[in-house]
Amino acid sequence: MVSTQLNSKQIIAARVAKEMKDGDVVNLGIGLPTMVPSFLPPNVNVILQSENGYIGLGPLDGEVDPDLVNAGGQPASILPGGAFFDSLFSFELIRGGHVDVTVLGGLEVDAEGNLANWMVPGKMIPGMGGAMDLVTGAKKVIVAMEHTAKNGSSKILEECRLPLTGKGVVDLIVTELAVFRVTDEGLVLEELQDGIDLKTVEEKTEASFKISQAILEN
Amino acid sequence: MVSTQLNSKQIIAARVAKEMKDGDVVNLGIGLPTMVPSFLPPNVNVILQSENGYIGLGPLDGEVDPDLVNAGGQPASILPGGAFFDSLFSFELIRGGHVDVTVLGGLEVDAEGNLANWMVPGKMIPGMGGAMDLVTGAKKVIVAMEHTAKNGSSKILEECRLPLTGKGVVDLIVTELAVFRVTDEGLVLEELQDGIDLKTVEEKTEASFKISQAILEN
Amino acid sequence: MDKIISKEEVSSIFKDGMTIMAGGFMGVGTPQGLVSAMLEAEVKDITLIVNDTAFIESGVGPLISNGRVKKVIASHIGTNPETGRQMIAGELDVELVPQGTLAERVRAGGSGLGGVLTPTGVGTVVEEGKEKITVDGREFLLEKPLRAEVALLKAYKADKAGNLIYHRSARNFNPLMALAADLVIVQVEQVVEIGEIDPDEVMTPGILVDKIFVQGGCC
Amino acid sequence: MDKIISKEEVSSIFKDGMTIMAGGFMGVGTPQGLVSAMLEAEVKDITLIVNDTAFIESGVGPLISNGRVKKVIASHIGTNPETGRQMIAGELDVELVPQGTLAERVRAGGSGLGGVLTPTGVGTVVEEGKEKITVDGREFLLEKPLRAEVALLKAYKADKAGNLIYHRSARNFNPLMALAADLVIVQVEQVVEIGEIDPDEVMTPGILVDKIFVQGGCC
Repeated sequence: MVSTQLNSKQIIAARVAKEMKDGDVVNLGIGLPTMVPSFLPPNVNVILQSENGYIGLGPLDGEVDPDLVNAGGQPASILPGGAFFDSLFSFELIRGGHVDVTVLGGLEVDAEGNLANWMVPGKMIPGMGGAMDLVTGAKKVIVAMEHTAKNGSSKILEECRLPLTGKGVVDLIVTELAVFRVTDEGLVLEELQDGIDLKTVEEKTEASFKISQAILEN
Repeated sequence: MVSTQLNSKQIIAARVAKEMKDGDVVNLGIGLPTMVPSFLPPNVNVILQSENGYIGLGPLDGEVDPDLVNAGGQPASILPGGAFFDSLFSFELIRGGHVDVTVLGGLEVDAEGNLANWMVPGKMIPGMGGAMDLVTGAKKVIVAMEHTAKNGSSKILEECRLPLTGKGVVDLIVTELAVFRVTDEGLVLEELQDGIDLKTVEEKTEASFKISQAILEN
Repeated sequence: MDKIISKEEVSSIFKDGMTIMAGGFMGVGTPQGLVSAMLEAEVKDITLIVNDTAFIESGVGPLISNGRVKKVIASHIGTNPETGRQMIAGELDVELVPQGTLAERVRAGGSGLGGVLTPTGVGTVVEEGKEKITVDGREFLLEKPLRAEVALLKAYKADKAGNLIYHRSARNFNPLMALAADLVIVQVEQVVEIGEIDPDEVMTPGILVDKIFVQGGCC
Repeated sequence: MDKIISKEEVSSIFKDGMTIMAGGFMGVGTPQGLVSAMLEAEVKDITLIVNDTAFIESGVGPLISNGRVKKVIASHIGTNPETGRQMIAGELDVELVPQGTLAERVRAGGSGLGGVLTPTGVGTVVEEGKEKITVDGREFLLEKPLRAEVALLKAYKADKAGNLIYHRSARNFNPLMALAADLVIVQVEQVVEIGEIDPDEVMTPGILVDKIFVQGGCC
């Protein structure tokens, strides 16, 4: 692979990819999360679940079938070994803990693992779709988002201000600056992304957090 | 058809058959209820539901398939237009009101439409199987039973003494002596079977009942 | 028991104020011909139960754009800006339901259950006005069943008894809505004779299907 | 990720005191080879979740007859007199559950719901000790989810990814149990390569299946 400069989103997606184990069943939110598979090492194959009713989501491979779209409504394919089912069964899988990892974007995350990513009061409300079920049911919930909003304010807060998508549901937060784990004692800074120093993270993070032993020893 | 003397069970089954409408989805209990289809007129076709997972239950038509049995575990067939499903869906159909008529035997029925037919304290308890769901969910519940127990005591009581299968669930009681409808004001004697007089029914029925206009006028 | 129906007969079914369910996910698996028949019926004040309101000109979107709908129960309305505009203007009542909960509520309505006990939405605005039930120390929302007067389904193939087979991701909400309405109408691409579908491959049994509308005319 | 397993490997999975689910209706759809592997494991104090206890010498019956079971949760035990005898003798704890409720409880356990609100059993002994919830004026029983450590399934065909197809009335409880156990083992009549089963015809997706035991040996 030719080493190239990654942009923020790519840095995030590449780090999220390291959380995946071979054979994991994964549901990816729309946008940034869909970039994750391209950063998986060759020996790690994940199985993608599409909330609209199948296992084995693949990229469009030429022919468009109007009856086969991904959860964003875009033409897609199904890989060998995949299976179709109805929406009820799709969410039995999701709510029932049969999805190993879900990766979603976030507007706000807080120290208690609360996530807000579905509405901003006063703005057009798209609806929560399957996000509330996903964060409630998936075994591991990873929020993949840029560290700060466009105005520079922290998206990692002491307490979410926006309406929640899920309460106490987030396991891991991956940004272009750092990786935080949500624990019973609040946030723990697990890793700094390449070239990022602790001071930068402290300045750009509203929530208080502990620092992992690994970083302290570094 | 050659006119022959029918026995008690045949009289009951023949009368129950008259309750069926063409196209009805019907679930039949084990024993006497399974005799009903042979008394249907040629222009009335019912669709039999088998609680163990299909629509279109038919009689064994030669070849035994160990994977195809009726709710009594006996070899059976599926008719053209039938469909298999799992036990969950089978009881979605049953509980959800998608079965038009169920016909079950009874140990006791009472004036409030309570039915007892699944256990006798002190005796071996077979279990309720699907009976409780059937009487709760089917649109019309017909109890098809002999009027009296072997010792001659009435099976149609003021109040059931045995543990109930369902509370207030019975619509119609068909015996070899009479037909009763369960109404909000208690039992109504709707019909006397051929050759049976009112006095016989009154003597053999513990429950009080009203007598339909049709019988009074006769 | 002929279940096959023309577009005009479909149109005649709809009445003002009806509650209608329709299958589909962003229009995929939505019976576009039945939606069109409903538009032609010129009915109003419809309550619509759908996963999403699709797009302004496709899926169930045209019912919204043409002002036929009084209330929408859906998990997502973001792809149809007309839904959002009417909601903000106070012309349309929108009840947003998490997608898995929507599926469960339709199933509860179709299968005789009293409601659903789901963890989804606990601690969010979704719990507002709802009873919370604690089971073994964990809180669940009691979400109520949904039913409709008419369900509009899309399947790939039917036999004349109404047994259905769906195709790929066009299945979505269709099989569950088949149980949850007083009248079930399906739009299919093809109809085959009874006996031509293997009973093991049926996805919705014909006893649930009242009327079959064949895309592009039948037989 | 080879899921195919030998009978000896199956045997090694079982431990004393485990909770086991098995598909089948009077033995039809019961994985007889897995039951036999379990018998060979010589385990005891098993809690068994099944529709029925089948017959003394077939279905899950031999587990009862051989004294391996401490508790049975089932809708019907009448075809196996040994179940009744052990129950009356106080050797076996039997929890009888209406069949539809049993199916719903297994589904709730497999799909993350807090329980089931069913009208079935209201006003009968089935309601004893259970919470009653009133929804819009009607009473329902709150029936709790069921899960197991191991589910034993029988399917007709699997691909090597574990995608399953069941055959006729042997489907019964198998598809729902596939979601409700920590470890899911299926006995199949044949295994095919990945890609040989049409994704529209899969009845249980392979992600739910951990181990495949091929009747009469594999491949």
